[in-house]
Amino acid sequence: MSVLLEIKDLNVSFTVDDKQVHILNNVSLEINKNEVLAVIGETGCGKSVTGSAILHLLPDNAIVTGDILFKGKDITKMNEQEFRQLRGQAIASVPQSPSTSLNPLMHVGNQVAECVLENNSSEDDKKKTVAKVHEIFASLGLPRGEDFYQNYPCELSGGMCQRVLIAMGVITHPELLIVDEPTKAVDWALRKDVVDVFCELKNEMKCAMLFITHDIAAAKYVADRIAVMYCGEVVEIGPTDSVINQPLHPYTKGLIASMPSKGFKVMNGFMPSFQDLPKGCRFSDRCECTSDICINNEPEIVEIAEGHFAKCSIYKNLNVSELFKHAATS
Amino acid sequence: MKLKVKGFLLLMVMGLGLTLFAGCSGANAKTADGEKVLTIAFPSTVTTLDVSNGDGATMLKEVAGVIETLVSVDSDFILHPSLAKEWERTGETTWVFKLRDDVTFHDGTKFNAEAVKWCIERSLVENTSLAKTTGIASVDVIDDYTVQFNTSVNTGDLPEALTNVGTAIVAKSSVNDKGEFVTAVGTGYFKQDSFDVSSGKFECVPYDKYWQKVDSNVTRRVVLSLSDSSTRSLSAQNGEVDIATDVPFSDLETLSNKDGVNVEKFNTARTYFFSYNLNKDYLKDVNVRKALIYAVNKKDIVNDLLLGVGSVPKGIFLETMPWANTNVDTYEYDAQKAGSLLDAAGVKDTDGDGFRDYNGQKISMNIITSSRRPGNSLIVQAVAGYFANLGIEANVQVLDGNAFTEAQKSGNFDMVLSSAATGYVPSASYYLSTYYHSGSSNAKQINYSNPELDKLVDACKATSNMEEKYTLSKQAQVLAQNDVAVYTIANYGAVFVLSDDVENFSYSAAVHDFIVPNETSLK
Amino acid sequence: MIKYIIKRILIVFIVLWMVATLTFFTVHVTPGDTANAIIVSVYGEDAVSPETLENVRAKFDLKRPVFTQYTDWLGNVVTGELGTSYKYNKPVIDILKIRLPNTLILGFSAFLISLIISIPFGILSALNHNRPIDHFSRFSTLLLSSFPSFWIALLLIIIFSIQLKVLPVSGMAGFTSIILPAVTLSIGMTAVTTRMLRSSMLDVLGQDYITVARAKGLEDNQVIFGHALRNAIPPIITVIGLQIGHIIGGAVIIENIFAWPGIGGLLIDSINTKDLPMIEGCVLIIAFGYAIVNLIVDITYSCIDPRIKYSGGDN
Amino acid sequence: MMEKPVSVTESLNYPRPKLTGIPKYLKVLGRSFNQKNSMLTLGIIFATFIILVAIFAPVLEPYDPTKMDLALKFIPPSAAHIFGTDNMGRDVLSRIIEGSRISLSTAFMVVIFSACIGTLAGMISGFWGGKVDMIFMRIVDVLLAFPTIIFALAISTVLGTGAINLVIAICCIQWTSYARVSRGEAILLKNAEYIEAAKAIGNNSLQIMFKYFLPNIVSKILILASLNIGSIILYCASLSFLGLGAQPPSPDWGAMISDGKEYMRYAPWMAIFPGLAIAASALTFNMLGDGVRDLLDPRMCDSVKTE
Repeated sequence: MSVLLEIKDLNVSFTVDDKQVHILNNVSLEINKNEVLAVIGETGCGKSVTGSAILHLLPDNAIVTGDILFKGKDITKMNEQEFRQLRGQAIASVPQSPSTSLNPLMHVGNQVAECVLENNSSEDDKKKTVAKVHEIFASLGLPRGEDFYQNYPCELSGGMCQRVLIAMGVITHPELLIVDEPTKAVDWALRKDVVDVFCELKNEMKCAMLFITHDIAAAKYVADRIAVMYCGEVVEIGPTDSVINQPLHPYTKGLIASMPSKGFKVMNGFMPSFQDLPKGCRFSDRCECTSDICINNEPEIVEIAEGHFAKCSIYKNLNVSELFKHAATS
Repeated sequence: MKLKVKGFLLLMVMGLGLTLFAGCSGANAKTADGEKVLTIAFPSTVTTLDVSNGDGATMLKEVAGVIETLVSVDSDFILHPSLAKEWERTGETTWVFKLRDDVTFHDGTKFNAEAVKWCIERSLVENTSLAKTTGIASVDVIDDYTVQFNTSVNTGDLPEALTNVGTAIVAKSSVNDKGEFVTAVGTGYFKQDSFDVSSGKFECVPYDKYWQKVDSNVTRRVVLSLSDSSTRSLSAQNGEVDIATDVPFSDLETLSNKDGVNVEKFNTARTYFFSYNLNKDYLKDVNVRKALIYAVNKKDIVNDLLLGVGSVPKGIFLETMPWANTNVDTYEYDAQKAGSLLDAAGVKDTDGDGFRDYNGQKISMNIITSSRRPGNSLIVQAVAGYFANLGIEANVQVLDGNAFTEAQKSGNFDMVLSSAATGYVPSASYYLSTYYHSGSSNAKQINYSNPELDKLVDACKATSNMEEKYTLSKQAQVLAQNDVAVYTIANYGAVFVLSDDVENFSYSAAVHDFIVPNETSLK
Repeated sequence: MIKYIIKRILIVFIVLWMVATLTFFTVHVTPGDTANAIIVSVYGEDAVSPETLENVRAKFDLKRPVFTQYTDWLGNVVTGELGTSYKYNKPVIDILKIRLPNTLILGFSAFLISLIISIPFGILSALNHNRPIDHFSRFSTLLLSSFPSFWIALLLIIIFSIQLKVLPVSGMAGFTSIILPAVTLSIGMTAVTTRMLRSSMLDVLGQDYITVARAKGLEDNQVIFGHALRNAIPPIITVIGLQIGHIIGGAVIIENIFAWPGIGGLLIDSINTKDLPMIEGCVLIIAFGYAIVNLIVDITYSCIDPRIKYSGGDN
Repeated sequence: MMEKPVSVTESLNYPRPKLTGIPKYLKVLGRSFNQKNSMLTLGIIFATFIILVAIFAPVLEPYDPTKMDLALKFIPPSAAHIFGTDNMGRDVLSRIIEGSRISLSTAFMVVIFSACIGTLAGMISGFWGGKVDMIFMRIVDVLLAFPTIIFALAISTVLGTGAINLVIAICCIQWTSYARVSRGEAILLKNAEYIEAAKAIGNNSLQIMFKYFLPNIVSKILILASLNIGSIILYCASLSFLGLGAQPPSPDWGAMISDGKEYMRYAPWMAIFPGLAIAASALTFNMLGDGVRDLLDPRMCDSVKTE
C-alpha cells in the first residue's frame, strides 16, 4: 500500500497574548491510499487542529513546524497559491456543524457548484456542473431537481445540510477527504445514515479519509485504522480491531470503557489546559497507574504489536507477551 | 487572509474621483463675458416678493431697486419727491399727491392714479400693519395723475410714511388671477429677471425705459439671501458677493488689511434701548433707574464690546437726525454715583450676603433680549456684569424671535433690551409714539405713562409744520430722557464689506437697514 | 410577503397620523400668540400693535378653536392639501416641492461619500484585524464621531473657502457648493458605518462557512466578496436606515451653517417664526421620509436574507 | 449597534475554572485588564480626569469664568491665559473648565433619566405584550420619526431655554432606544424556562420583573448607556449651538462655539478650544463606551469556543 499522506513530527502552537501555547506535540500519522484513518479523542484534544493544519486553514497566529507530505510533496512549505491548487481538489474536507458551515444567504446548489467552478468558467461548464450537482445530490439521497438546488440552508434539516456538506467534499473526487466530526451535530437516529454514507463513499469513490470524530462507534464502523489523540499528542495508533478490542494506552482504555455498550464508565478528571500541562506524561494526573516515571518523564511511542503503537511508560520495559497479558487483564 | 491595502485605497480614490468628476459636469457656468454683475448679500431670507411682506419689499426697494415709493428720503432725513411730484395737506385727515406722468411699469403699462389706488388698497389689505403705520384709511382718484389719501387719524406724517417700503407701488400684473403675487412689476431702474423661492436668490437687470437718467455700468444685480452674519462675511471675503452688510464686528479688525475688500462701518438710525419694567416696585423709583444707567460704561460697551461698531448716544436719536435733541442728560458712567443713588433709594445690602436688597428682599434682575441683533447678547451680558459690580444680581436670557416676544408679553422681566429703527417712518414723532407714548405696546408692557409726553408727541404727530414738529419732538425727548423708563444705551452700527471693485456706493442712515443706490457701479 | 408589506404600509400611515397630530398639538399648545409671530416674521418687529394683531387673526383665520383647526387641517392633509404658509404666502406643498430635492441631494451625496469611504475601510479593517490599519481606522472613526459637526463645518469653511479659496462658503450654486456640506454631514455616518461594517465583517469572518469556503479552494477575493461581504451587509442596511434619522437631524444644523436651501433650514426658520402650516408640512415630510426609508430597509432586508421569511419578519 | 469582536485568539482560549463568590462584572473587569482592553483603560483614566476637573472646577479655574474685563479682550493664548480670552475679556480656559460641569451634568442627567424611563417602559411593554406592547411600539415609532429638534424648540418655548429644559427635550426622544433594548430582552426572557419556574413558585409579575428581568437587562442597558454618553454630549452641544442650552453668561461649550463663530477669523481660539473640549470629552466617553461594550457584551464572553 502506498502512503498518500504522511505527517511527521507536526507541532502547532498559537501566539496568545504574546505567549506561545503549544497545541500539537510531535504528531505523526500516515494515511495510505483508499484507507480511512479515524482520529478519536475528547473535545479539545487537537484533532481538528490537525485537520486544519493539513488544509492550511489555521489562523494567522499559528506556528507550524514539522512536515506534512502529500504524495511525497511537503505541503507545509507551499505558499497559499500553490496550495490552493490542491485544496478543494485533491484534498477536500467535510466540515463539522452543518448548521453553521453553510452560507445562509446562498443557494445550497451554488455552494456545491462553487467547488468546481473557476472564476472564468464558461456557460457550458456551468451547465455541466449544475447537472453534476444534481447527480451528487441524488446519489446522497437528497431530492433531485431545481427546487432543491435553489433552497437556502435555513430551509433544510440538519441531516440534509450535512449531506450538502458531504456533496461539497466529494464533488471534486478528492484523493484525500478530511471529515471533521460528521456525527457531532446530527440526531442520534440520523447518525447511522451519515456513517453509512461514508462507508459507501469509501467503497465507491476509493478515496482516503481522515475521519475526525469523538464517536468511537462511528470510527469503528468506518475506519481501517484508528489514532487516539490526547492533549495534542497521538497516544495510540493501530488497526481498528486491535485498538478497539485490545486498547493499550490507559486513556484509550478509559475512552472505550466510557462507551455505552462497554459499561458507560466515566473517566476521572478533565483534560488539562494547554497553558498548564503536566511535566511528564500528559495523562499522568488522570491515569490510574501513574508512577514517578510518568510524572517526570515524557513517554516515548513504541510499537507493541504490528502496526499498533502506544505512547505510555508502562510499555517501556515490558516484552511483548507481558504486554498482551497486561492489556488483557485491564 | 490579507487583501492588498493599496488596491483598496486605489479603488476608493477612484470612486471619489468619479463622483467628483460626475458632479463637475453639472457645475454652473459663470455669467457671460461683458456682463457687470453686482452681487449683494441680503441679511435675511427672502421668502416672497410680495410687497406686503417686510423682507421682500425691503429687498426689492432698497437692495434691488426694482420698486419705488411716492416719496423718498435722503441721508439727512429730508424728504424728496419720487413717484409723486408734490403733495399738500388739504385737511386734518386728507392729503393730495400729484404724481409724475412720465413713469411706466416694467410691463410697459402707465403709472397713474388708478395704479396707486389699486396698489395701496391691496397693500392695506395684505399688509395688516400698514394701516397702523401710515394711518391711511382710503385712497381716492382725483384725476389721472392726482390721488387723495384719507387718513383715519389726524397725522402730519403721511409723506414720511409714504417713504416706507410697504407703500411701494407695483403694477396690477404683479398679481395673478387667483390673487397670488407672482412677479414684482415695479417702476425702478432694475426689473425682475428671476427669483428662486427656495434659496431666496433674486436677479434683476436694468429697465431701459426708466424715468430718470442713471449713470451705472451694472448690467445685472444678484441678491442672495444670507441670514447668517458669518456666512455673509465669509462670502464677501471669498469674492462671492460684492456688498455684504451687518457682518460680525470683528471683521473690522480682521479684514481691514485684506486685499480685494474694503471694510467700512456706518452708524444707522437704529438704537439698542432698555425698557425698565415699572411694575417692579424698586424700578418705580426714577433714581434707581438712573443709578442703573450710571452703572454702565457705555463708552466701553461701544468701543470694546461692539468694537466701535455703533456709537455712544448723545440722546435718544442719532445726532444727524434733524429733530435729534442732544441737549439732554445722558447719565455718563459714574459707578460711585450709581452706588450712592441706590443707597439713597433704599436699595442696599441689608443682610450682608454681598447682594443689594429692596424691602428686605434680595433683588434678582431678569434681563431679557432677543438673539436677532448681534449686539443684544453682548450688551446684556456686559450690563449684567456692571450690575454685579454694584452688588445687584442679574440673570440674562437671550431668546429667539417668538420666545422673546412672548417673554416680553408675559411681563416676567426687569429689563428688556430691544433694538428698533428710529427712522422706520422718518418723522420726528414716529419713534417716540411707538416706544414712549403710553398708548404704545412697549409702554404698556412696562407700565410707563407720562401724560405730558403723550400730549407733546400727539401734537408733534398732528402738525405738518416741520419747525413745529422738530420743536415738539425735542421737548418730548427731554421729558423722556428725564423719566428714563426707556433708555437708549447705544446707537446701532453696521459693518459693510465691499469688494474693491464697487464704486459710487453711498450709505444712507435714513432707511432701515441699507440701500444700494442705482448709481452703484463696478470697476 | 405581500401581506407583510401591506401591513407595514398601513403602520406607516398610522405613524404619520400620530406624528401629524403630535406636531399639531405641540406647536399649537406652545404658548405664544401666533398672530404676533406672524407679524414679527412677515412685517418686522416694528409693526406689532393691537390693531395689526386683530387684522392678522382675521386674515389667517386664527380665531377658531384649536380642535376645529385640527380637524380642518387634518381634512385638508388627507386630500393632499397642506395649507398656506404664513411667511411665504404660498401653498406649503409648493415650497416643500422646491426645498425637498435640495435636502435629498445633500443627504444622498453625504450618504454616497460615507459609503465610498466606509465600505473599503470597514472591510480592510476587519481583514486586518488588530493590525495597524485596523487600529488606525478604529481610532479615526472614534475620533471623527467625537467632533461636533458644526465645529468641523466652521473649520472646513475657514480652510477650504477662506484660506485655500477653492470652495464656496455657502449657498447652492453648482457642484462645488455641495462638497463642504455633504462632507460635513457624511462624517458621523461614515464613522458609524465603518465601525458597523468592521464588526459585522469580523463576525462573519469568524463563521464556519467562511472557513468552509476557503477549504473549497476559493480565491480570497471570492471568499471576501462572494461570501463574507454578502453576509455582512444586512446588519449594515439596518444601521443605514437608522442613520437616516441622524442625517435629518444633522441636516438641520448643516443647512443652517451653509445656507443650504433644504428642509432642515426651512424647519428651523418656520419654528422661529411660528409658521404653523410650514412646520407641520416639514415634520410630515420628514416623518414620511423616515418611515419610507425604514420600510424599504425592512423589505430589502427580507429580500436579501431568506431567514427573515421564516421568522415572520416582524421584529 | 452592537459590535461583536470575534477574534481567533479568543476562540482558542479554553474555559477556565469558574471563580465563585466574586461578582460577575468584577471578574470580567479583571480579565479585561489582563487582556489589555486599552480602550477601556484609557477611557477610564480620561473620564476620571474629566470628572475630577468638573468636580474641582472652582479650584482649578485660574480666573473667574464669568468675570468680564473689556480691557483684556481677545488676548491670544499666552502664559497668563493659556487658551486666550474672549470678546468680553473672560479667560477661555476657565470657561471651558466651568463648562465641563454643565456639559457633563447635562449628559449624565439625560442618560440616567432616559435609561431609567426607557428600561422600565420597555420591560413593562415586553413583559405584558399584547395591546400594551403594540401601543408602546407605535409610540416609539412616532418618536423616532419625530425630529428631536422640534421637541427641543417646542420645550424651549413652553418652559424657556435652559440646561434643564434641554435635558427634558432630549430625554423625550432618547428613552426610546433604551426602551427598545429592554423590551427585546424582556421578550426573550419572558419565554425562558426559569421564568416559568419562577412563576410556578408563586412570584407575582412585579417580583419577576425586578428580581429576574432587571438583573438580566442591566448589562445591556449599561453598554448602551456608556456608548450613549459621548453622543449625548455632542447632541447637547449642537442644541446649545442653536441657542437652546444654558444661558449666557454660563459657559456652555456649544454656546461658546456659537459666540466664537463671529470672531472665528479674528480670535479663532474662542471657538477652537471649546470645540476641542467637546471632542475630547466625547472621545473619552466613546472609548469608555467601547471598552465597556467589549467587556460586557455577553456574545463576546460566551463565544469562547473550544474547538
